[in-house]
Amino acid sequence: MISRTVLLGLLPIIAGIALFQRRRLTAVIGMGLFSLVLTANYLLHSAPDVAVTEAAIGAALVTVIYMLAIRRTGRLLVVADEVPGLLAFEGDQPVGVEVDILGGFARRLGLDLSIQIVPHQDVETVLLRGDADLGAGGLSAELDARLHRSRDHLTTAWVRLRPKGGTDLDSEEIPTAKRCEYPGYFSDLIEAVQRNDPVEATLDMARFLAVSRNDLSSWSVTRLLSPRGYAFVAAPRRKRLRDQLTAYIDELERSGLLDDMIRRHLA
Amino acid sequence: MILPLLPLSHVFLGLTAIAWKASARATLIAALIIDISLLAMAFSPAAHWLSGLSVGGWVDVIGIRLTLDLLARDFLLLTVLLELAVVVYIWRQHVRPMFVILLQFLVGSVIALILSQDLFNIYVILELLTLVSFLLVAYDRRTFQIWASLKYLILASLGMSIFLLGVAVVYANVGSLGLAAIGQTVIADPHAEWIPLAAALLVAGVSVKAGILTFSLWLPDAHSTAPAAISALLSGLVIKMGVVVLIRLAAIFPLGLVLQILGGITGIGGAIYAMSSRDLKRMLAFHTLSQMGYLLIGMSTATHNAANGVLAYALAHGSFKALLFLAAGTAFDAVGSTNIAHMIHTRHLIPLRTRAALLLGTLAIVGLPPFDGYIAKAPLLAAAHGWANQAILVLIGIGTAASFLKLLPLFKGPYRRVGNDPAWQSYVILALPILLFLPIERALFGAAFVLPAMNWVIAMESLAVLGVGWLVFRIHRRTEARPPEGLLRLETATAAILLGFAAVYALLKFA
Amino acid sequence: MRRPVRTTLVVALSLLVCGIVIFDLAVSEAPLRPDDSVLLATKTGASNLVSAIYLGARLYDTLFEVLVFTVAVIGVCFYLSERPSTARPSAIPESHVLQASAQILFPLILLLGLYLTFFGHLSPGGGFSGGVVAASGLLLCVMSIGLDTVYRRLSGAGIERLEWALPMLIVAVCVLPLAFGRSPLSNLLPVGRARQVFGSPSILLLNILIGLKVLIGSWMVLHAFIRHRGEI
Amino acid sequence: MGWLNGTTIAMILFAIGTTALIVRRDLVIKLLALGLINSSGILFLISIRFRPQMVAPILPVPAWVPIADPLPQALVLSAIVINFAILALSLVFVMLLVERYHTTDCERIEHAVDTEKAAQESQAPEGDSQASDAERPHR
Repeated sequence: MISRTVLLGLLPIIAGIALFQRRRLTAVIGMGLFSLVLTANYLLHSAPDVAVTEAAIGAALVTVIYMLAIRRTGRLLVVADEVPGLLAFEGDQPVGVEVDILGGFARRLGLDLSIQIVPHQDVETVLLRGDADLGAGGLSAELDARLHRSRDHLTTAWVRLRPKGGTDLDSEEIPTAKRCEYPGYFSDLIEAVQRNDPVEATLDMARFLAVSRNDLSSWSVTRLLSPRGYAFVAAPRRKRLRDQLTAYIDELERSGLLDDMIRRHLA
Repeated sequence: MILPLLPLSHVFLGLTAIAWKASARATLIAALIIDISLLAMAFSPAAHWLSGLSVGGWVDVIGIRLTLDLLARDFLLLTVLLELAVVVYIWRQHVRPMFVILLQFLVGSVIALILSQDLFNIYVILELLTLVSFLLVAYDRRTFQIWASLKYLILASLGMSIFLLGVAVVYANVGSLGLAAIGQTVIADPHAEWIPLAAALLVAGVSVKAGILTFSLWLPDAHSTAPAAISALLSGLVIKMGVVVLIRLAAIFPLGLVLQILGGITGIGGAIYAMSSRDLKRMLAFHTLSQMGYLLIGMSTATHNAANGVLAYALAHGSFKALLFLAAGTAFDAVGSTNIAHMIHTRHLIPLRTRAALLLGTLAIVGLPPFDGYIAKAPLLAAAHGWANQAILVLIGIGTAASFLKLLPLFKGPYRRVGNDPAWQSYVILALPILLFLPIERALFGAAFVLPAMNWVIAMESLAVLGVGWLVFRIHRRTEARPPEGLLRLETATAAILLGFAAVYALLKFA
Repeated sequence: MRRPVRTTLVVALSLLVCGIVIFDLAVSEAPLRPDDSVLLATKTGASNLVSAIYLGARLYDTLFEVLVFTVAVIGVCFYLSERPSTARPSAIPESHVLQASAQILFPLILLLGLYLTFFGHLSPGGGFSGGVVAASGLLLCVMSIGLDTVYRRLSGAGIERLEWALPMLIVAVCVLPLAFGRSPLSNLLPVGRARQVFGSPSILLLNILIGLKVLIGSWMVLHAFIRHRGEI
Repeated sequence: MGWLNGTTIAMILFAIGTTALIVRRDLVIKLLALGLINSSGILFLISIRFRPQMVAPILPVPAWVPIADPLPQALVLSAIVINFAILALSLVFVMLLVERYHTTDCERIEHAVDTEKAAQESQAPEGDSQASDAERPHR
């Protein structure tokens, strides 16, 4: 009687804990454990046939299938827009300084690196929604206070690109630019410049270098003051991740690997 | 005695086809032969010989009982009709054998369900039906099909576990799962404490499968994204299986008020969504919901004629909805879209027979007098008592007319012969019941049943509804108001099922 | 709607549904009918009453359940087969401890599966659990000697055809009594002495067929999942 | 502790399952929750007419000892297998979705499906290309 009560009471506890786990693998294992306890309950309810079937199917087969289907390792989900040199896709492979840093960092944590391309303007929103762990792709401005900014890995400056003949801004207004600004994906901007569409944009150095491979004679180019550093940004409540990343970048710098990476991709 | 053979023959055929990799056409021919002999058996004068003790002659309390009653015959007719039409429709297409095999399983489980008189047997067959239609919806493997299909499976499975809870409550109080035994227990003590809970669980569970708002919010996505032949089967046949179970439950439990309210919500809600949808297949899917309203209102009226009217309308709806879906599929092949505006723009590219089929289906569904939509609706209108029922029926009619009037420009000229219409024979098969519904009904339900359709008051009422529908259509065309699509999301749909259960329970317990 | 509000509402709704059932649940105190069960036991010859119902009085249900399982296997194979698989040399990472223990456990588990299948009508168990247990034995085998070796021995059109032919055979066994003038889905073979392995031959036959079918079916499902491992 | 019986626990499990099914956004966890809901139905069916002194329905049982009702137990065997079938198939479909969208987050998938559908409706229907915007953001 007492054992039956205890085993019954255990069920909701295990199920509640298992289903509200952050990691899927833990949840699957928790539900496997739940199935085992359920089997014991069936035995105590004088239903040995059901117990045998539940043990074979619910506890063994189902758990095995889940374990086979889901990825063993977790994922480090990074959102970024493409920045040639820092983080860009060549075919299917991401390459760049930030990719190297993040790849090594993910390997250290034992995670798979998964990069998702979103427009630069949306990185902040995606992170605040909690849909990704890290933001990258030439982030140099101050972002929302709830996000955690890692240390810089490279210094940069901002460049303002305007079609010639437009209204000129006062130089006083220039430092108010808070971040890179351009419409949509960076690849769209490149296409627009190639088509000679009159677009306005505020760009960081890496993006500007990529854009300047095209003919910029019909644009006026202004270099903004206040050099900044490129950094990564961690989602709210991922402060520890940020600290680990900062420590990792420190380490790279000390060992000279960071300089190697920069030379390899940006020389 | 040999009743279990009816579903098992289809199942056996499906298994044979997969084991020996039979070609699709050979399987289809064998299926048709089986169907014809099934029909002959079911409608032969010796049919009473078929029903008997429970399957296998086991103890009655534990065993499973099957019967071939009027309801089963009616739906058997619908099943064979739709299978025939779909087989003809896909005959010229290149279909993989897997499609045909799943089709056999689908038909087999449908036949098993309409014969079944046992609650748990119904549960198992409904699950089989869910799984098979789940696989069929995503047959083309487009991602939105896969997502619609997965949503369907999750919601249907939640519904079925609610149904299972209901089965448990019934069994704990009756000690048997046979519908007859349950009915006797309920009649012996109609105010027993367990009845509201059991009825609410069973009704909520099966409503998820039956296309009833707010339980079946998966339906528009699944039915509008599936391939045309599958949509026709799902909307014409599979959704009716939930209705079959509801009819059987309504014969046991006092569900009048619940069915009336659910019918009102389903019919009017479906019509409102249909009015503002711009895609033909999506509109048809929403109309599957709105037409369920007719069936529910009919079920809530506990008269003999209303009960027959429900069966007749299910048959009629199956035929014209399948016709519309099949024609929409051909039209999609011709113009590459089912967006209504686009279809109207490129109407000269749609084959003539397909346009004729769309026209016939439209006329039938809006309830124009000589067609089967009207003939089947008439007994329901005549039997509906109380202003509420009448009002709901009229409102559904207006909504249906208002949304289908959008299609009218599709039937204007030019009439040129374009391309060939590969599947026109299937239209003929489905057009037969639409045009010849009166004799079919007379043969099935007797002469008294067709009288309301001859009544000129009811005919005038239907025409008036059409007229009002036209007005509503003109007014609605100018507004841009659209009902929220967010309701159809997975989370909302899940919550709606739970909320619906609580509401049904409250109605049964306190009203 | 904001997230906390939504979560609270959902919890309240779930609790409402749960509360309705808990507080309105009425169960009649009428006694069960054990006579029926005992009668059933003599009619089928199975002393495990659950088996007697599962493969006797409600064989019709079980038939559809076998079909559900078959449809699941069809679906898994159909939807996973036409996709490129994650080609990995060895499907499951093996450690030596695991390998050694798998070799010892494999025959034991297979034996357990056989026992469950063959004594399903006398003691807890039956074809379904027996088949699944044997399939998990095969999984252990995969861990110890690798997928490719097992797959080479257990693949080919023959196995697959057997998977589809077995439910046909089960349906046929159920319908066969018709040939002897009895109603379908009744006992095919005469009942023997109680509490003997061959005391209820029809149930034993069905258990063996179902066990074999489920073994092959689960193996096909497992194999499909092993090949497409770790994709979520 | 009379209230702590199988049916109560089963319904609590049901509530936990539905909560997780709605609140959690990960599809795999949704499927686990669905499995929990189905299991709760099974536990409910097993325990609804169970009394503590009952023994397993395997003969021989002395005449004076009450037997646990074998019928629900037989029914439940079917239900367990059905749950397995549902799980295996839905997991396959989740795999297909993940292959396409590289996420198991339900809201993101719904969003991607919606945009894909909208793109399909707006694009000129002649080109029946399956490539769409949804492919792009994920690598």
